[in-house]
Amino acid sequence: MNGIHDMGGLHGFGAVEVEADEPVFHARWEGRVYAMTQQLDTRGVYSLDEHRHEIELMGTPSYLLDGYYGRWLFAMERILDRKGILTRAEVDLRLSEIGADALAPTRPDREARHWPLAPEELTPWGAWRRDRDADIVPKFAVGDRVRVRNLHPEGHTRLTAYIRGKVGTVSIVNAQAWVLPDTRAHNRGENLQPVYNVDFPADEVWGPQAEPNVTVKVDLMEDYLEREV
Amino acid sequence: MNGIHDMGGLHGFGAVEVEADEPVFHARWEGRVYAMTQQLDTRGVYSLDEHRHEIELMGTPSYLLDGYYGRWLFAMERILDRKGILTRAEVDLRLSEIGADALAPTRPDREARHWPLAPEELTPWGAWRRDRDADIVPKFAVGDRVRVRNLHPEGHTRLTAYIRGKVGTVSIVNAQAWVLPDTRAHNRGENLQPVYNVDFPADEVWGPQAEPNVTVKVDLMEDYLEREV
Amino acid sequence: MAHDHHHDHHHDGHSHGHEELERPWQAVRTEAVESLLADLGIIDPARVDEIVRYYEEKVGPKTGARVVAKAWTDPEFKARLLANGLEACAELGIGGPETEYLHVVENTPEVHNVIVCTLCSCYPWTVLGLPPAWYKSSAYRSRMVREPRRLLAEMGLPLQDDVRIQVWDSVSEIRYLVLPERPAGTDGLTEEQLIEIVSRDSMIGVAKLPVQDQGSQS
Amino acid sequence: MAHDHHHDHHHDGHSHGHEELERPWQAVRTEAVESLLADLGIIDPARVDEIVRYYEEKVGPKTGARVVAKAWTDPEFKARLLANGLEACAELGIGGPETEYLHVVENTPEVHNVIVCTLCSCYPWTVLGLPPAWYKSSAYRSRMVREPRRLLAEMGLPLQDDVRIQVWDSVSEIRYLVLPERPAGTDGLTEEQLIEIVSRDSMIGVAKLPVQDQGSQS
Repeated sequence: MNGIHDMGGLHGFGAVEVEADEPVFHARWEGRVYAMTQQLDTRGVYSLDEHRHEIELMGTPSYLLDGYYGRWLFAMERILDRKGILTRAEVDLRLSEIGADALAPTRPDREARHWPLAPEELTPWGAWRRDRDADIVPKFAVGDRVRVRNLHPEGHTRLTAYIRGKVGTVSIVNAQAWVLPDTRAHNRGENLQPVYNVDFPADEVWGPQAEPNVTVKVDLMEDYLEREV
Repeated sequence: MNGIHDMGGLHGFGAVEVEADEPVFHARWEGRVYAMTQQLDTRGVYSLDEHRHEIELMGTPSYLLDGYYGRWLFAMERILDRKGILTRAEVDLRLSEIGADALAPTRPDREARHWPLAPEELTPWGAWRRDRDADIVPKFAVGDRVRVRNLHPEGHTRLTAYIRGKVGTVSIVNAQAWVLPDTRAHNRGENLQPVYNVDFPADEVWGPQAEPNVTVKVDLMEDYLEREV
Repeated sequence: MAHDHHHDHHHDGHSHGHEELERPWQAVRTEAVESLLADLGIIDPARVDEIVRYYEEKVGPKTGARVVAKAWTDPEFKARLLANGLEACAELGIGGPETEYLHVVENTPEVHNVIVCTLCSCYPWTVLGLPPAWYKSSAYRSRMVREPRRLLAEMGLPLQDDVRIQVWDSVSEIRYLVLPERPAGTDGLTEEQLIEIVSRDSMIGVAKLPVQDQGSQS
Repeated sequence: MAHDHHHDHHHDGHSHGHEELERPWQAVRTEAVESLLADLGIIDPARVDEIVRYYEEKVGPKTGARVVAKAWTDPEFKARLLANGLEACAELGIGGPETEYLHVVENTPEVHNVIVCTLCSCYPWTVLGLPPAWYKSSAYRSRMVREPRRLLAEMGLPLQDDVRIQVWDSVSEIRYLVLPERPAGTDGLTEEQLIEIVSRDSMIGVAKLPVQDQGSQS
């Protein structure tokens, strides 16, 4: 989907502010959200594509204001709710009980939910299927000229907007079995395929405002590319 | 500049909500902001290009949350401050006095500001210089194939991102003297030139996700276009 | 986000420093700016009142409806209108020296026109008044150029695929007015009666005019 | 913006319904979710503690520095590293079955590499730990692909125009690590000493390593 998460090339965000002696997590909740996500992933509850797409569905102001781990929290809550594992109503009730400093918060009913997941519902988090590498036959080779397809899917994609329609040269062929995020994010299959790193001269991408002697190198799924003749 | 104001083609904003029996202004302040802007315009304080560019400089969340006339208010305050007509400090002081329900707010010092403007500082609001129409010789004619230049200026432009690099056909030649917003917004001249309406087949713009039988017709300054051979 | 200089509430997402006031912060800031500009003689609040009243009471889609009804009933006027919207409107006393350049685009059974401005919310104020909130919404601005068929259907105007949709992204200072199709059942109506049936939305291009029941007129 | 379902504060810009609490709303929501998931046995809070501690204490740029120092001192390892980052790191006991595919890209006097992820904030956790806030910022993500020269200069790394800049937008699941140039004045350092001078920023590509004063070592 076209949205604020696809930031490459936007103006207006000012200087990059570097924090001295930055801690790994800036608040306790950040570490909790990170580690909870990792535990849920390990248990096969959702994949990184579902995680990322859910974040893309945040309202634009929230995306920009809630913080990096605030986005993760948003994704976690929404996915758990949608999958019937923990409902929004349960979270809201617990929140109000915390707010009221309740003595004994309401215990959630273990039976009233879709848990544990069935084996066929489990999804790995990552995107590399090593056991399927042998099936992969790349369409393109190093040095091939390719044009990025002009795709505007409503759903998830990793095809960044700023290079759509642009012509580049394949510089690396990653001939392993990589999951296509566009389909897995929506539970429509893994569509294993190579990933290419493609070189774009900066002026192909940014026109006359490009800086001199810059190459933008973008990793792209095979389905995002077509041969340039 | 590339930013959230350039919304054409973004996903994620949901349904268009239509309000029944909508008033012209939804609150008193909206009408005041609108009418004050018009008065300042009439007095030559700023042009529509300055107004629009100032709005583009808002932070993205504010742009989306402050409301249409909230954007106008932002632009008015910032431009008045930058031009030395009314400073931010003066507005903040008055705000605090309103907040404190002060009996007699501090009167601003009439001398301590850049007012009235000198004649050479006045700018018309609009973009059409009728008196210069005779100077205009269009480069392109109806039916000409043109490619939109791939420009990414840091400053103001009316060259929408979604048609950069795309090929279309000139459908209307507006051979009048139109101010180039890209330069006037930054007080770098009017650069009078024609405006063309250019037809883009939807699939040229949106690729395979385009709807059938749709033409996107965009008004473009001559400087935004080059002949497609 | 370096530029939200005058209200910090979005940075922390929580407060804007004026929560003790019941009015929206925009109202308070507007009062502060207007009162200062009035103190300085830069703004005349009485003139502000007049302008607000003018846009609330005097300008609106009725003006565009007069243009449309005239075009429906006077083929020569219609020809002049489609050739030069500004000059034709001037014949009806519409516009003035500051009026924007205007193209009138005609809907037919084969071609449907609809107006948007993706970059801000440009709109033909002179003939339609100030735009409705939905026209200025992020949803309308972002979607109309990408998926007009789907969006028009959502807004109550489904169109067959054989109807070509022309989306006018009016990002220059040229303005557009849609000349809607004259609906069936209006043959017996006078120009004055026709004015009453022309809706704002039909002149933006997000609606068609419904067939009229002439039973009571004939 | 139909999807800010769980906190309304951004819609009105003013309140989030929990202002009575001193903690950030994210902290309270996190507590609610964690406590519920723990009640249900879906999350183990003790394991959450462990993971947090692991990322706070055990993972970080020191791992990448080990890779870099080894590459500087062992040409054959360097060749293997540049050919297959993942396998070479495994020689040092870095990584595991879940480790992402890794390309190591070498900076030279002629070519400078820098890493970004415009779409989220992909980063080689295994060798660098979790990314700093600036790497995740809108400013870094939006600007590094469009104006790397200007941004690197702002961040303290001006580069001559004859140095080619390669910006790696790591939007797939392949990760990148920059192999910085070994600075002058380090000939006499041991591999262990070299590890100490390799900064995180040099392995992202937003810094070079400064010339070392070997006076005290020689």
